[in-house]
Amino acid sequence: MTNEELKIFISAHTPEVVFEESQFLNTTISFDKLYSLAKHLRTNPDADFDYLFCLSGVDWKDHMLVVYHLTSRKHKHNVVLKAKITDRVNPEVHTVCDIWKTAELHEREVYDLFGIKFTEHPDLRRLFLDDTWGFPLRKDYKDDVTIVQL
Amino acid sequence: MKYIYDFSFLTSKIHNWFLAHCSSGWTILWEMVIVGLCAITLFVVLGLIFVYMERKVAAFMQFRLGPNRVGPKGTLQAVADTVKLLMKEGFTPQAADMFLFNLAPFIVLSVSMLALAPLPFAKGLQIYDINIGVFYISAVSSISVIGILIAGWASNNKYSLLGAMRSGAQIVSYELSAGLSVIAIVAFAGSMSLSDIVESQRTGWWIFKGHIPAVIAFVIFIIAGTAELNRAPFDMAEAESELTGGFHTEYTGMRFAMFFLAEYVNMFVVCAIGATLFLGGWMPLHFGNLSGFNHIMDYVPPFVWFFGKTFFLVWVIMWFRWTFPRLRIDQLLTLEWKYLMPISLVNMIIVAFVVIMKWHF
Amino acid sequence: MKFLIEYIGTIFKSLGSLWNGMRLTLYYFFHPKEIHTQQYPDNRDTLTLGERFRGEVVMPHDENNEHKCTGCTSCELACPNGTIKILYKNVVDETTGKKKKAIDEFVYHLGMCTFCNLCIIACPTDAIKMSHDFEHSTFDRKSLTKILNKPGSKLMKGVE
Amino acid sequence: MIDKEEIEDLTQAHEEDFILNVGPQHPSTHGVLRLKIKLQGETVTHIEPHLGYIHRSIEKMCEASSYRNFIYLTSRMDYLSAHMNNQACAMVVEKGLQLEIPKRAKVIRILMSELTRLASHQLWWACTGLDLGATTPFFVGFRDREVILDIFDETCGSRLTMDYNVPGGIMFDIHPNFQKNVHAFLKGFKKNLPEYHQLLTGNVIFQNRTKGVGYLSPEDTISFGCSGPTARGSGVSCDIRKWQPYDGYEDVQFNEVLETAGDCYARYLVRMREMEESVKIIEQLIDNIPEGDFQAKTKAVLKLPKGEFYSRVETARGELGVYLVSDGTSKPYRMKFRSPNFSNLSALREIAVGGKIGDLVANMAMLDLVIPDIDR
Repeated sequence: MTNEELKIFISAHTPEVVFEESQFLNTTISFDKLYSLAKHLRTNPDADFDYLFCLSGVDWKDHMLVVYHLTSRKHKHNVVLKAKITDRVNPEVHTVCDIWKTAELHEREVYDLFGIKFTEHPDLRRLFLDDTWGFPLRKDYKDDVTIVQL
Repeated sequence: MKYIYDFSFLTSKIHNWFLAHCSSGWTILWEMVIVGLCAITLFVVLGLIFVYMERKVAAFMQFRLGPNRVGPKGTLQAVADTVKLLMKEGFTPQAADMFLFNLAPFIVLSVSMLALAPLPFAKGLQIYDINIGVFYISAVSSISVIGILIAGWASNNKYSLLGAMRSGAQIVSYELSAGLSVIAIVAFAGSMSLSDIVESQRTGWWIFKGHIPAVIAFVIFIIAGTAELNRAPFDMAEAESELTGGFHTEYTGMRFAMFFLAEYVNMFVVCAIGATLFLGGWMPLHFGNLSGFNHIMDYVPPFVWFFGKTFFLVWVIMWFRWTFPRLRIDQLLTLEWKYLMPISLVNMIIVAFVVIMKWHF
Repeated sequence: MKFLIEYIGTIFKSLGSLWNGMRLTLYYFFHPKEIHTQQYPDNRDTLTLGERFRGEVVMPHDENNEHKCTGCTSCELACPNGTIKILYKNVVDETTGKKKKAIDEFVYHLGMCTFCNLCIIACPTDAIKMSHDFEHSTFDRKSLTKILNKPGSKLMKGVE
Repeated sequence: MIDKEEIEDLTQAHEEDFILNVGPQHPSTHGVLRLKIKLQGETVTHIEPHLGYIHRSIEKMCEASSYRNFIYLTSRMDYLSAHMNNQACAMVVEKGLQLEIPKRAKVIRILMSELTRLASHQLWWACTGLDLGATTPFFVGFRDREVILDIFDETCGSRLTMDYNVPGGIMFDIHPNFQKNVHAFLKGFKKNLPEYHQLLTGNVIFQNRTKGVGYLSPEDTISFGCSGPTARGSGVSCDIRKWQPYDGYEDVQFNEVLETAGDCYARYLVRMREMEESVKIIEQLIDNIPEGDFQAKTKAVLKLPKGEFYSRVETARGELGVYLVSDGTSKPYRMKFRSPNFSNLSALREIAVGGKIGDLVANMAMLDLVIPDIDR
């Protein structure tokens, strides 16, 4: 599918999305709608996004994003899903572990570095850092001991 | 000159000298002390030579030079390593079983020393000519597994335990085919005494005289011997890339050096037995009626023949080690129980048949 | 019977494959000329390094104890991990008599350097370059902080 | 430091459970990967990777350094594919600047990438031998790798972390001896490659250790996000050089190596044949390096427009993705490295549970994990 067709396809399932085209088709969506859309994109044979090649978090100070880069091996089209989370204190998004198995480690990494909780994740623990550490990739993270300002 | 070709002159001379100076009881005691000292010296010298040899052989097979800094051509490297190990702290882990942890290396070491007893090094040079020499050696060499099991268990380390258990399974299995292949030669020679077996090869070595069954027995003996030595490709007990160090993970300093030394002396013992049984021990290379050739061969002293053959087999085992990848534990046991064991059983029957029909030379 | 043939076939095939590998090690064992290792500390004199080899950052001085560093901090900005720090002093220009900024100390933290060559590229006057010295180990970490300009050195004439 | 869950985990463990810590210091984890494995005799029943022993937070460091500088931090991720890592970063900056790099730079980049791939695979082959208990392959592999490193040394100035890419091309032109040396290397390597097969591939012990071990189905491969030779061993086509050709790979003739068995031996064969393909690529290009500039003109201080950029390259271990979020300043707002080893590691549990300890080691060797790439 081309980007235009993808837009129609995604809007048909979840109308309240914001599209933006850069290198890929970016689809910003509220965090609570993400899981059903992801499932739809994976299971629908017309879309068939079977390969999650990147899962990252971005902190935009007023809101946080969890970015999913998806590609379909069969149809060779890409889409980027962005789950928008406005709650910085207790950010939550539903896990996509059961859709793409690779998400398990990637979500643990995002949890570790951003503190975004993935509900119903089978094994959500800190991956690199220990439990008392802050969330270093958040923009408001301060650490005077380890970070040396040059 | 005759001393080099027949050590019985020398030994009887010493014996008579002692008898002339003290009672027979003291004579035996003094002789035991001398023999013990000789054995320990041999032990240490062999250890040093083998360590140096292994490193050089490995280096040449891997287009390296090997040790070349300490002493001429690096010959003193092994000595330097020994001094280093002696100076190191002998560390015992807190959670280890102190007594057994310290005991294990001594068991392993003394067992490999015991196996030296019935080996005929040269004509008339044998510590104890026991009439069941072959049986004695296979009995004694299987005790070393107890030392390894104790070491693994007493270290209180999971890697050590795994290594020890692997070693147990491995040595118990491979004892069988090693024993069966030895029995083939015992059947040929009709004696269990090692000196008799050497004597029976005066006209030719068993590997030539015994047709194909002897060759098969030899190959099986070398494979099973390598496995009993816990050397690559059968180094399951150490398995550096799997179990870090296996049963000697926790050992340091001199106690580690004892395991190390025992491994090399065991290698010597196994290869010496192989040389004695299959390659004629100290017997020179003789071919049937070529009397001229045989006569030239007789000029080479027997102990040179013995050590030459042994070192050749040691080199072969080193060659294995530096070529092959390691087997997995279940494949190791498969190899024994599905291949070596049935083959050696069949081989033994063929040998018995050959012996009864007197087809061998 | 078929099983027996297969069984014996496997044995011979395996032995053949093992012999194949052993042949190679045997070949090298008897060809000790094909040594590929270098006898490192012994061959120090004959060691050849590529002309672009990145050993450490040095500042060449000429015979009048003059260097080319104007202290423009291009290298300091280019460095990814803050290896270079330039300290200034005020000097009086001999010809014009005006006060001028010049480098006091060119501090180089060798311990932090990743040898990425960015400072060398960034330098507009070619004042610094990479030397071929690669034996950096010392007993004291302090000696890894180096001051590259020699004491009493000056800016070379004609370099601005 | 033991975290809370771990204590709970251990207390919940049964009396007869045998829990073994493989790593962080272990000969076959190639660095500081720690695996907590549960054993039933020799059989592995559960694997849990514990990461973070070499976590340097390169992503955070990138946010503090300029667009020219951050490239060189990434050499330290997958240090065996240092050139490809740098290339991916340079590419993402070029994408942001909408900069077309000269043809010569592209060709040299490809040549260096393929040489890096060869060096990486040779080291992998060497270490595979070591992991499986054979020591001689280690030296055979390193013998040939040394020649490549000497070529890098001459042209780039360093051997492992070459730091040869800059946004807009490459740092300096190739050394005059480059082509001659590469030809000499190719000649020697083609002669030596049969030795690799002689020593390991055909060996019956090696085949027993790898054939049928660590099966990964194509569906799982995709779901676990595996890439590179790991995925291609399961018959999943995922070569970025073919899927999204970059830096002139579209003009090069080569085959994507695929094996369908999905076991360790298939992954081994993929890498062995990939070496041949790399040789083919180098042979095509080495005499046809176009003349011209090796670097496009760029400003002294780079500023990327606001937006998001993503570049993908095929490193020796799989797909490396660089996700850059720019807010219009001279520093990245957010960098994310989608490293191939991180995703490949997640498949380890799938393939190694149920095997022996020896299989675990073989599996790790065939996944070819580089730990700094996992931890970043």
